[in-house]
Amino acid sequence: MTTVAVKPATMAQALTRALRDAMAADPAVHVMGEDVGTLGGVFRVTDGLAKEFGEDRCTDTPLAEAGILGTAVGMAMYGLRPVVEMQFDAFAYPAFEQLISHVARMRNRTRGRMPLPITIRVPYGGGIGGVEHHSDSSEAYYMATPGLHVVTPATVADAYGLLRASIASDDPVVFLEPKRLYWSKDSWNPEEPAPVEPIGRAVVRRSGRSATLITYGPSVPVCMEAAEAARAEGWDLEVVDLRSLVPFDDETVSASVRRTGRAVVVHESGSFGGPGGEIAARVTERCFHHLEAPVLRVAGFDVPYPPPMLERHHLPGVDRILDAVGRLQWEAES
Amino acid sequence: MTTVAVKPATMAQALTRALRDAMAADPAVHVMGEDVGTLGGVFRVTDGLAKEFGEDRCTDTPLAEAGILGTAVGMAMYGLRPVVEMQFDAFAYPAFEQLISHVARMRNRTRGRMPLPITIRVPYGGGIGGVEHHSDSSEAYYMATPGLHVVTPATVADAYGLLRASIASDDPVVFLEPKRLYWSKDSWNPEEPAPVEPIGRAVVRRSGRSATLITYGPSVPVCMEAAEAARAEGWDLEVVDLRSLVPFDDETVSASVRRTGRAVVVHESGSFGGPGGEIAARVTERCFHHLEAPVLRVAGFDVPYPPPMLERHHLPGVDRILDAVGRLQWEAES
Amino acid sequence: MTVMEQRGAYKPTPPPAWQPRTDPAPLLPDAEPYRVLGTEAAAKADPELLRALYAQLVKGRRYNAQATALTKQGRLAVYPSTTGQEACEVAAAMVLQERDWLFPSYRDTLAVVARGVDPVEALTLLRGDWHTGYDPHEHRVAPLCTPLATQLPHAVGLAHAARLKGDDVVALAMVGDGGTSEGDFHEALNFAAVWQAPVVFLVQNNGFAISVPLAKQTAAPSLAHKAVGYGMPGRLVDGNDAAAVHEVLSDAVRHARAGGGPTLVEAITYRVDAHTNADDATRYRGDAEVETWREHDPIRLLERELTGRGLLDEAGIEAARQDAETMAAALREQMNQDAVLDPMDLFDHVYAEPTPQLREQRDQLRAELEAEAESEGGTHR
Amino acid sequence: MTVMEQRGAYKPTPPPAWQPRTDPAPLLPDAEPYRVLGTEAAAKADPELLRALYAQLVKGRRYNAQATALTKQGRLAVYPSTTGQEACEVAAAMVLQERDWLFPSYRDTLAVVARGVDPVEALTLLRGDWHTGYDPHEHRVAPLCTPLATQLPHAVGLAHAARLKGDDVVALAMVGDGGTSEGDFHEALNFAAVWQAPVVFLVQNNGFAISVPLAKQTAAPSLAHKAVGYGMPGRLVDGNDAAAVHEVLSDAVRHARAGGGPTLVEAITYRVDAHTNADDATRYRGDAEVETWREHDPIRLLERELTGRGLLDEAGIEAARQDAETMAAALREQMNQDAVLDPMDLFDHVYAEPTPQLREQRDQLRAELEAEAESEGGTHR
Ligand SMILES: Cc1ncc(C[n+]2csc(CCOP(=O)(O)OP(=O)(O)O)c2C)c(N)n1
Ligand SMILES: Cc1ncc(C[n+]2csc(CCOP(=O)(O)OP(=O)(O)O)c2C)c(N)n1
Ligand SMILES: [Mg+2]
Ligand SMILES: [Mg+2]
Repeated sequence: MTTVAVKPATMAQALTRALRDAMAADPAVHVMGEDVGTLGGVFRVTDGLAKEFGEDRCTDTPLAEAGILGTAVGMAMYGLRPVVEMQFDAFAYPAFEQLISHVARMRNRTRGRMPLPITIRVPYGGGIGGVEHHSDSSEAYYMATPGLHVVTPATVADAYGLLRASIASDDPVVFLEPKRLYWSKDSWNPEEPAPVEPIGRAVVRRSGRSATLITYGPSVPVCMEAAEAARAEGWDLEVVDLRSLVPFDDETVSASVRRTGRAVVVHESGSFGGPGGEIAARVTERCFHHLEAPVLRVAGFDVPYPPPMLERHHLPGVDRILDAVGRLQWEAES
Repeated sequence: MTTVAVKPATMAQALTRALRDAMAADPAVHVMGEDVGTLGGVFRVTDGLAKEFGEDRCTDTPLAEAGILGTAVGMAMYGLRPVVEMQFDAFAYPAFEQLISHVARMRNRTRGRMPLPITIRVPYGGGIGGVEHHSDSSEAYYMATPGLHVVTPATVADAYGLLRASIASDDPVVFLEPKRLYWSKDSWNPEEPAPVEPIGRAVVRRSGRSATLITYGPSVPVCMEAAEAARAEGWDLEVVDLRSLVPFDDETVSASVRRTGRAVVVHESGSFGGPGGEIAARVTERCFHHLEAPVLRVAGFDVPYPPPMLERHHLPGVDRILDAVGRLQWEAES
Repeated sequence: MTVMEQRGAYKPTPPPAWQPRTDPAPLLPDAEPYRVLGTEAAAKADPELLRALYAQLVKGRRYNAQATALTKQGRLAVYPSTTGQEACEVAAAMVLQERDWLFPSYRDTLAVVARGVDPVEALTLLRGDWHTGYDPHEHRVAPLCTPLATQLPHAVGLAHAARLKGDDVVALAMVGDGGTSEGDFHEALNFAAVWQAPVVFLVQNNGFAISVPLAKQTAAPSLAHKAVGYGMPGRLVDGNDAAAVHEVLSDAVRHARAGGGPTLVEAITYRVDAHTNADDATRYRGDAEVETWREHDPIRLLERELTGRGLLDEAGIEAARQDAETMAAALREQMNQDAVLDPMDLFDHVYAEPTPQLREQRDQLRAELEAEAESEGGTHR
Repeated sequence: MTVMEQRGAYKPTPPPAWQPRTDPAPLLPDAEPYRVLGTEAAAKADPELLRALYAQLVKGRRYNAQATALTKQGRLAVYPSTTGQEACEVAAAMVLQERDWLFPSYRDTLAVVARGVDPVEALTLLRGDWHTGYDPHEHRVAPLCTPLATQLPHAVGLAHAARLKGDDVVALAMVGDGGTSEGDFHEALNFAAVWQAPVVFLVQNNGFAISVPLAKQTAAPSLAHKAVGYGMPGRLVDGNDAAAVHEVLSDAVRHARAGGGPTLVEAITYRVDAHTNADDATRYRGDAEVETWREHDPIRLLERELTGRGLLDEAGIEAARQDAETMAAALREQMNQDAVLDPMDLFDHVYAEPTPQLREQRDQLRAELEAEAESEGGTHR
């Protein structure tokens, strides 16, 4: 292995590298999905894998998502570690029955005798000008399904580390890849033994004392930007990147909110019945007497994801986050 | 029509009556699903409809839930009002793509030109000793899907009124029928012009001043019982039956909590990512300065629904509700 | 008599002396795809129909080229072209009566336009200003359907509903070779056959599902062979032979209209362009293969037939080209105008009446836009 | 050589000179269900096999009766009986090698028991103390599968994985006639054929899906005809003829093991009992139909053959009955013991490691149970 200089890599490249390293490390790892082989996936995340490991290890399947996940269940029953690609968020819906009724329940059903180490990669979220059904944020469905881990990276390094950890997990992981961060770059040395991030730990991306922004995936960079902008208003915002929605890192989140006394949950997914409700509720349960204001939510509207030309109105941006921070009852302070 | 005395009827009978009246009132209403015709449904809710209205109006379909809902979409496109039965909660999962990607979005997709007046009846919840996949509480999935109404009755009268309203709605309604209340009885005069309840209004089932229990469907009777039991502890509990999860009746719920200053959300569905998070979060957003304690949740555990012999440990019962009420920081009072 | 009675009362399960419920033989497709152009059957084809098909093919080809060009100019977000598949697109629209319904897949804007929908409205989804631009009821065209195969049960349900109402309506549903692998394909065909619904399923087997070739999609003798498993006839047709596609689809529509039930038609064709403008087809197929298919081009095949029989001359060809250019110029001009957007549309059509929650959100966005407009010194468009 | 290479390199889409990818003729099922008993083929059948089948059938029938009786005594929550279908249940288990896998539907506890799983463990789901009672790896039997047809893709994936690993393993998956309408049936068969996975699909066509008769489920000539649409052979067999079912399934297993790919077998049988003990079959079918099928009972058919050929006498019949009674008595006794329950099981197997959230919930329940036990003056079991 030759040493290369640390250079910027995209999140997509880090994901490819994670798949490649996982396949090299463990012959049980199999990649499967629509167009993942010859084409390398519509986002090129599986680029080169079929060539390097052969079509038996990186397989173009027929076009049927329930079939893909259902056969992956059988493969996992026989000891393989399938990594399944769903081409877009909304195209995972045909596989819901397999996901909810089997993937999430097989270990429990068999009292631990038949675990299913399946990783389900789902490119999710909007902001890429996709037409209908190409921009859904479907994490609420996965969060509400016991038996699944739900993981989503926001940085290039986490994309690598969390995907490795997900593939290594003996339980099924829904691995949500924020589409619009695929081409985001970061200085990251792909030749360094990259850390395999443990699943279930949130991270404080930016410390601050005024209020906590609780967020994940595609909204992390937006929150970082908002935190920068907030300085002009005199607010010093802390940004917590959840990284894993299930398990949920109550410890890190609660510690932050107890410190700041105020919190806003930020995500692209719709607000009603979305992840923010759960997060706000549990933060409030745990930090009630530390809260100066109710935990607020900045989220997508409760509408089907809009068409490309209108999506900017839907996505939670810096202004909306700052508006919410402004409503955190600062007068209570004085 | 002859006048009959008010006599006890079961919720199942009220539902049958609602279907029958709706079919008689509007030839566009069609009932379809597995075993709904000759057999009258596994819960006998469609009993007699095929005989009275013919198999074209109450149709035994092939065994395929996506096909049932998908063809219902086409029927609705042509002006019919399909009422679809999903045999059990977990057997609605194969129809999720049709539900999320089409049923919930067709009106919006066509800027109102192609509404889909489909009612999807889903027997849900546990407590009936059902084997795996027969006791799921899947309302979180439906709540997180903009474009759907989500309705669930808790009384015999509401079963009639809300089902009539759902069928009359020009929008798709997921109508969740609490399985274990099918055989619950109530004095109800099926010959009286029964009220068609508007969708979206919660109702205070019992007024009280100490704290509010916010609940719906199968947990309503449990909360009523808990409220009775609470009197012994000196608590005078208010019980709000939501009846409709979407739209959500913020007005009624917030007014109650502002009055009592304390609230517990009670449902069978799992806690994490379940309806309670949304409800607690929005109540807190609206009533923060009236709250003496964080809004607590009493819910099913975050596990796949247990087998019959263990379900009593899972279901939220009177004791757990009273425990939660006890944790509402009454010391703050003094 | 109800529809249910019409298709025969309930017969008990076959007793030990077993009988097939349907004779499979007539359901099986022929071994060779049906062809008209360049065969003896061509002599019987109506010259007017052939000329009309030709004009539509030429226009269709030009439409594909123009739409692809619009993606380069940023006027369309994306365009999945049907270059090479125009015979199927055009014939699918032409075989239907006004009262019939067309159920297109995401790729079939050309069929939608050929059915009479305004080309700009047909492209709304792909331009990105809204999901569906046209009123489905106006020309009886369902919205372009992005989730593959999910439109097939809709077509079955609509056709069934029409039949229940006593209306003489046929639905034609389009799907790709890849789409046949989805569970919805199976369930739709089964419901259609059990209900004897007046539907025609047109599978355009264009060789690929994005990068995945047919050989990885199915091991069936042909996709048309799937029909027998539902108890409906399967028909195999050369999808680049416009006259053949028109004839086979017309027969199937007539059969459905007469109460004969559904038909599955597989049209063998080829996607000459990449999957969409965003796709790089060289990653998964060679030029040689594409060239083979250019030889078998639908326009060329029909042109050869027409000129050979003296039904078309240079002037006719030129006239068709001119027509197509006029259409393209008009499309270009219309698409160069900015879409008219109303952000309030986000909230206004989710339900018949916005929920209280949506009203709050709408007010929030309106306030934001007003503030934005003010700070820009302008007014809210 | 990889499995992918084995099944032939990628061939470009059929060029204009079209060739069917597979010859459909050998895939089509015969017009009549295959029969052995009472035909000339019976003479070739191995007497030992016939006697073994007979013993199993008699035991199976008794098992069904016993399990149904246990529902009446409240010892089982529910039981879907396979009375009348024992030939299929028993043969499915008997044709497999130790290393093979069985994928049962929710109805197939008898096949699971015939494969060697402890009868009490096989009934755990239906007794209600847990979802699956046995270790699937011990006898290579997947959990009884409640959501219809969803087990079929599992079988395909497992068989494919075994093949990729170079293991000589076949999977046999069971499904009902109703289950064939589900999308998962379609997707599973298609994947199996494309991958040439060593799977055998056994459809028990028992005439009904709960109350829905086959005529409302499909319009196909037979369910076996569905095979051709996937490019796999379809076989039709008399499901009450144990020798025939055994032979057809054995052939299919051998074919799969030899690398020949999947087979779809339709066994025509009849559900003599109601759907489950909770069902009232008189609502949807008449006694006359049931009686017809009692004439064609699998035990009777085989008994007639064996006694006719002098392979079985009264003593043999009695011995088989005794064996069955012994099994039933043992089952009764075991099932009369209360299940051992541990409420902590609720939390311990959701994940390899319980999440912090689940640990909290487990502690809560433990505390509740301790409080309960204390107030009852007992201790927590
Ligand atoms: C349910 C679903 N899964 C995946 C996709 C992504 N996708 C869009 S087009 C396509 C290939 C479609 O192939 P085919 O059905 O042959 O139609 P063609 O593109 O050739 O017209 C895929 C996989 C989708 N739109 N819907
Ligand atoms: C996906 C799904 N939908 C519905 C059901 C409810 N259900 C249980 S058994 C049954 C009928 C099954 O019929 P068939 O496949 O013929 O099997 P059989 O009962 O005859 O063995 C139905 C509808 C289910 N278990 N799973
Ligand atoms: Mg294609
Ligand atoms: Mg059956």
